[in-house]
Amino acid sequence: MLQNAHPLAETVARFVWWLPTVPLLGFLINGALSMFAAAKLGPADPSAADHHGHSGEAHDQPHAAEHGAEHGAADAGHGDHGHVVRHKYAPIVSIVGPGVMVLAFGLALATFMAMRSAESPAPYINTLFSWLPVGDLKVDAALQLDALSMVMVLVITGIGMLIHLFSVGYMQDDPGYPRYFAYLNLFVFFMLLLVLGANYVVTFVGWEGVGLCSYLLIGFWFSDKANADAGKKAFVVNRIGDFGFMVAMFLLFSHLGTLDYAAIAESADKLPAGGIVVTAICLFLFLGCAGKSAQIPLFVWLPDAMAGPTPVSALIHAATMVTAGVFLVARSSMLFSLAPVASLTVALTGAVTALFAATIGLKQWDIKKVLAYSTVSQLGYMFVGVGVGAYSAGVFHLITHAFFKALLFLGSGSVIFSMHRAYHATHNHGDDAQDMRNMGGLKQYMPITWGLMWIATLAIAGVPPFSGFFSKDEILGAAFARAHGSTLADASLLGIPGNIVLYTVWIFGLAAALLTAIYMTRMMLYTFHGPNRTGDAARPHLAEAPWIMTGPLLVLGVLSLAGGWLNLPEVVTDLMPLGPTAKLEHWLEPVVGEATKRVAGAGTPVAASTEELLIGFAVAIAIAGITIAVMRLKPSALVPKSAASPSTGLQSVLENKWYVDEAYDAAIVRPTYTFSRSVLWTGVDIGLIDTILVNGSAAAARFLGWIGSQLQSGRVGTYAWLLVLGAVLLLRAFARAS
Amino acid sequence: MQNEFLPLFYTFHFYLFGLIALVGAIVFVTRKSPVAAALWLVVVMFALAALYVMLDAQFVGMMQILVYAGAIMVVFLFVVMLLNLGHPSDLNDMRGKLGRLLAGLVGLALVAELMALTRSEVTMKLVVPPVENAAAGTAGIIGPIAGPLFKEYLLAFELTSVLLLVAIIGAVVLAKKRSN
Amino acid sequence: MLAESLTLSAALFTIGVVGVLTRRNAIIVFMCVELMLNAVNLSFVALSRLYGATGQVFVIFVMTVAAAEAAVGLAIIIAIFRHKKSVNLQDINLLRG
Amino acid sequence: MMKEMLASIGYNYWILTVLLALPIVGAVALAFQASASASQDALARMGSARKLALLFFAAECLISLGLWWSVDYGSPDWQAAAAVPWIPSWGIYYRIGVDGIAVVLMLMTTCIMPLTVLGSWTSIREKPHAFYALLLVLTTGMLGVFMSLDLVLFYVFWELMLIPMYLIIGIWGGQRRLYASLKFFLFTMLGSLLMLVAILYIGLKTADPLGRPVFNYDFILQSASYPGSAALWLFGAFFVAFAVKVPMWPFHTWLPDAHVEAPTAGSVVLASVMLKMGTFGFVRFALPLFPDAVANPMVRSTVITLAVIGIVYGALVSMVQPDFKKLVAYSSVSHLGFVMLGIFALTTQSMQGALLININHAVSTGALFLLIGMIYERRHTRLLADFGGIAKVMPIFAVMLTIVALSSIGVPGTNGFVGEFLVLIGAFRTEPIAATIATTVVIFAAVYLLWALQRIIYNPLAKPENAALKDLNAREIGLLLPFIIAIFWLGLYPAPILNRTHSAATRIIERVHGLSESSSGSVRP
Repeated sequence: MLQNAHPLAETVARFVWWLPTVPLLGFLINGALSMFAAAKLGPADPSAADHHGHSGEAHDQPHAAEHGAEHGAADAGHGDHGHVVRHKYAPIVSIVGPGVMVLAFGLALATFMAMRSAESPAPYINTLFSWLPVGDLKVDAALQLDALSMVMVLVITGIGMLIHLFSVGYMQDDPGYPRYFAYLNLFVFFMLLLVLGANYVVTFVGWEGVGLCSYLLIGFWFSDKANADAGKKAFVVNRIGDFGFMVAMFLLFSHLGTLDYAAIAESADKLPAGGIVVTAICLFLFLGCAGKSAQIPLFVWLPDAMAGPTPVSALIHAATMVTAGVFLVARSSMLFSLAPVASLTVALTGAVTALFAATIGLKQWDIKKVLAYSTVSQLGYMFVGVGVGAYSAGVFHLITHAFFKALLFLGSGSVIFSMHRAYHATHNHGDDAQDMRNMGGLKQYMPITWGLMWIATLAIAGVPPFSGFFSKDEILGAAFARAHGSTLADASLLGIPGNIVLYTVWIFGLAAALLTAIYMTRMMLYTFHGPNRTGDAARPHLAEAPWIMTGPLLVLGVLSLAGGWLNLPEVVTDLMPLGPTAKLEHWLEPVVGEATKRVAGAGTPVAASTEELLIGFAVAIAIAGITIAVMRLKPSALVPKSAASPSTGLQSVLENKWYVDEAYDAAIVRPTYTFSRSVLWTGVDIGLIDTILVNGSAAAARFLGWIGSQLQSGRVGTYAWLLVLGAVLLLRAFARAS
Repeated sequence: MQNEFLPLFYTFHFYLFGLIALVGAIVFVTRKSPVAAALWLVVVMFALAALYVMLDAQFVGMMQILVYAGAIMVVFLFVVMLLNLGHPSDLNDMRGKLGRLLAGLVGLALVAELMALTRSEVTMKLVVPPVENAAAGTAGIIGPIAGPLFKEYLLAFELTSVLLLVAIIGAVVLAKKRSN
Repeated sequence: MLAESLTLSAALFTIGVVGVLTRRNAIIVFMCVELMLNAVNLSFVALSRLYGATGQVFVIFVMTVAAAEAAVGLAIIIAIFRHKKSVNLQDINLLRG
Repeated sequence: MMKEMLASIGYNYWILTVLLALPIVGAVALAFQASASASQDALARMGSARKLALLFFAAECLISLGLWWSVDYGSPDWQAAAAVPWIPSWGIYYRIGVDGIAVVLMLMTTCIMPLTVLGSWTSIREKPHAFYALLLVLTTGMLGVFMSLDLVLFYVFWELMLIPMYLIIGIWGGQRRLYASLKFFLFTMLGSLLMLVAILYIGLKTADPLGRPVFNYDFILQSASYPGSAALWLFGAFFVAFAVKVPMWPFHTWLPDAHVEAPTAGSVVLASVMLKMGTFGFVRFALPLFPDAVANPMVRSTVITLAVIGIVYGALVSMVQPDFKKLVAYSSVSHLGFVMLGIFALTTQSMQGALLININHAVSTGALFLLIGMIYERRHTRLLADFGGIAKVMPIFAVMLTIVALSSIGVPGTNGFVGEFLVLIGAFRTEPIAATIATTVVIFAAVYLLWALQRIIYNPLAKPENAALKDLNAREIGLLLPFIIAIFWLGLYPAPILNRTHSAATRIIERVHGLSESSSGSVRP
């Protein structure tokens, strides 16, 4: 009904369901190729193999597989020098894998054009079929195309396409090549489903699906227990979040009777603003977001997730999946804007996470770990944005972050690729290709990567005119503005007035910005500047990665540089006419505009002069951070990892990530296992139920039987006595009765 | 029954045979030797047979002498002789004092209860009007027994024959010497 | 004479019972059982004066059973004696399995 | 169209009886074949027995498929019904009929049985004829339970199902098979004897005008009334019988033992079908017969508490199991807890979800047991610690295991999700706290299954015994494919099943609400 009347119904947008379907087809093709390559069917009678010994073939296969997989673990720095054999289906996969992404991106662009010309604020809903029709619960398999999902689709397909292309080079020698692309395509499918879902349930399908793909890709080189552990950890921690998501859905359904975004947007007002129900819904939703987007207390999985291939870290654990939480808050802005307490929680959690992760980032040696903590920190910024009700600012940072963090990750991937190749060529298996202490001075060997990564670093540090400056500044500005006057400032979180909370958030944000500038500069200095520490033998083998990898880097470099153009603030456009003001904010207006207004309330906007002051302050902090790092850190004083002495004091606390993993393990994981094993299993199940109740009743029956059997002495005399006694008693009873 | 002396005569003999039976029984239980016990039991049987006759059950009385005294008890004696159970060790088969005391108590309890029951109201209630014995004269002594035996209880009667057959075979099989 | 007969019957029965309980010689115990059967027979006969001849029919059945029982029982005693060289009940506990 | 075609051959008139009779015929045929082939060697006997068994199971499956179309699911009357006097003086009839719930469960049964034969294709070498004959008899028992409309007939089928399973575990089982089979038998017997007493009480209480007892389900539904607390006691008797079978905590300890010792086919049937008898019993008998007892807040909160304990408890204990089969067995306790929660939450969503979980659990757990059987045949161990890294040597197995495990975890897109989601979203309306606690299991389920998955197919391929393992063969892949298809079909498009069970499920809820409102009126819709 709605979809017929919608102006988009006649355009290319009606093929929106092809968007996720195309990557799904890619997954099916690549998955099938992977299976075909692996298929070596077993004997008709499996147990017969035991009796006939091992055939020669049976020996061959695992050997080859083992060799191949170990080679695949090269990324983790444990490369084996063997003959590089490309997968036999690699050419087809190289076409199919990135090809579907190109198609999807093209379709996304076309849809975007159609949407721009249609200029309809109402979301376009494309219902495919009725999925769960039960009583008054109607869940359709439906896709929703609106401003927010369109932006996300463009980011996912665009960045996804670049990363797929990069992967062609990065993963070229991996024996699991088709499997890799199958997983990657599947991830894109689920991610598109997540952002396109027209109700919470379809979003949840994508939500869990991306978690699944993340699990599979983190554990891609599963032969290493650490990788498999990391994958499992990611999935389980995400599931804790999913618990929150599910409970939020149950609450929504039992109070509003629907799970469709459109219907909820209409009826959300029925829930009393600031009431316990809507607050509970939002807090539970945020638990889900915290899991997916690695916020305190559920951030622990993301650093471990770096065990996956580096392009995966770029796509899933930096650019797209981890930002799903931010997307979900923005998507649920109609609810969050009604729950100031929940919004304050979101903002505060984001700010604390941003600062906390930044401190850890200061002392990491693994280049990917630095970036991982930087991602956690930046996600914190985004949550500050959506938490203070500046939804478009949060999404804006999401986009720019996708640009520069993807660039950073792919750049680091390039570096690792080069490092690994150098070690591989020199038969060096001991040194870690990801440790910055083994790098240094790479500028002269990989100038393009060096330049592009500096762009990204300046962007993330918030130096104008790079993209990160605009988005980060907008978030901090919004936090400051909300503290001055909004529904949030009027509310209170655990007895603390909202405006104090918001000022705290703003200060934390600034502090985190300083730390960000420091640790990113540190990373750049240690990696690219100073003397080279790779080793004399390996040094001549260091070189720039092939063009299939550098090409996507260039594109991302341009985006990181110019991404700010998407949403120029008024203060800037006043100074110089770079382009239209607040494009993204206007674009997202139909989705989050109302909620933003509701949060901002009647608060007075911050004066332009104050705003200029704030911007100046932020820029000063970024520059100060970079300066501090350049002044204090001496790359020339570093020694290679193998020669480094263990760190002490606060430094070791930071290096060990504040011992959060260990604390969780001791406080939650191990007690749960111990409780399950000793109390529930051996205590209740085996002890109480089986031994006492089940076997106990059997023993009681046996005991009664034993008593009975003792009467059967076999002595006729005893029987006679008993018989007579019985007769006497019977007669007695009879006589008494008569 | 018309003769007025008869009741006295009858009563005297009834008590006499009753006394014989009672004394015979007590002596029987207290004998150590199985042979003596068996012979005293025969005395009891005979006394009972006399009582049966006096209770108008002449046929049963005859059967008592023929079957019990004549057949069963002879078999007992025969077995006692066959097994040659005359050893002094076998003779002392009484239980200990405690056993005897308890047995006596149980016996007293039993007899008391039986007496109580014979005089209780239940037995009185059980009394149904006596069937007229008019036919007794014409049917003779055997007739009243043979009638029910071959009419109502024919099946049971036939079954006793099977029982006896089984008993014969059983006795033969059990008493047969194993060849091994 | 009914009351006297029943009393005698009860007395004889009890004597039989006491015999069974106090003696250990299997044959004497057996004979005590016969005495108990006779006591019951006496009740039957005495009561048949009241209720008709059916009681006597039962006496005949009892006698038949007693005869059968004596035959089988004595055969068993012979078999046991062959095996154990004793008819003392204390020595006989084959039933115990 | 299909419906008219089936009607033209009078399908509904004969189908149920034929479904009951065909397996018995098959069992007899196997017995004849066994005596005819006594002189052959073991391999030939195995070959002939499994082929004949498969033939009968396939035929059973094929003819049962018509029920999918032939039955009028919206109708409040029993479909394909029949009634023939059996012991008329006792009011006992051969009275059968189905509704949407029964049809779906019956189709599930008939479709899984041929697959269990394929699953034990090479593993049953001893007395193959007896094994397959018992499976066939078991099928009759199970189908009979689903279609009985006479309480005594129901009881007969209920017990008929017990004996073959006892023998299957006791003869073809593992090391401690005697302990396990006896435990299984005694647990089940304990409950069903109580149920028999209750059935007799009901039958005698509901006498017809001639004073004869009545065991007719419909008649009892309409006219039975129980004095005082009798309904509670009767419900209690039925409850124990069904709760043992489900199994609900704390009646569950027979299940891990039975599963661990049973042969693969036994485990599959046990998990996939027999556990559903308990939940089906609740839906068909315990709820409609004693709505007052069910609506009693005390009773309901007790049952729901037990269900939630079972859900969490099963998941937690699963986490620490060293044996894969035991792990799956405890996860069954958890899954079936969801079914109980769904049934007793008494909302349309939760009830429908519970019925869906019945099927999902059959698919996922059945497939898991088959997969365990496949590696057990190769390695003769089920201890997780004995495996590791076999994704390298058995990639297809790894893919299958991953898909099935994900479905058991309840990842959206697979069947596991839809059932759990419906149960929880429905239960949340009436029992928010219980539903929230139950939701935590999404975390534990991921922990125990992923950890098991990791220890089997991931991690280094460290053990030399594992390096020589061969991947699945064509039969095994073919056997698993239907499960994989079902996993995605049910996960993505469960509407056909939901539509078929909808009217029956609604009727039960309405009955409980309708009858209870007159007495208590406290239950929210």
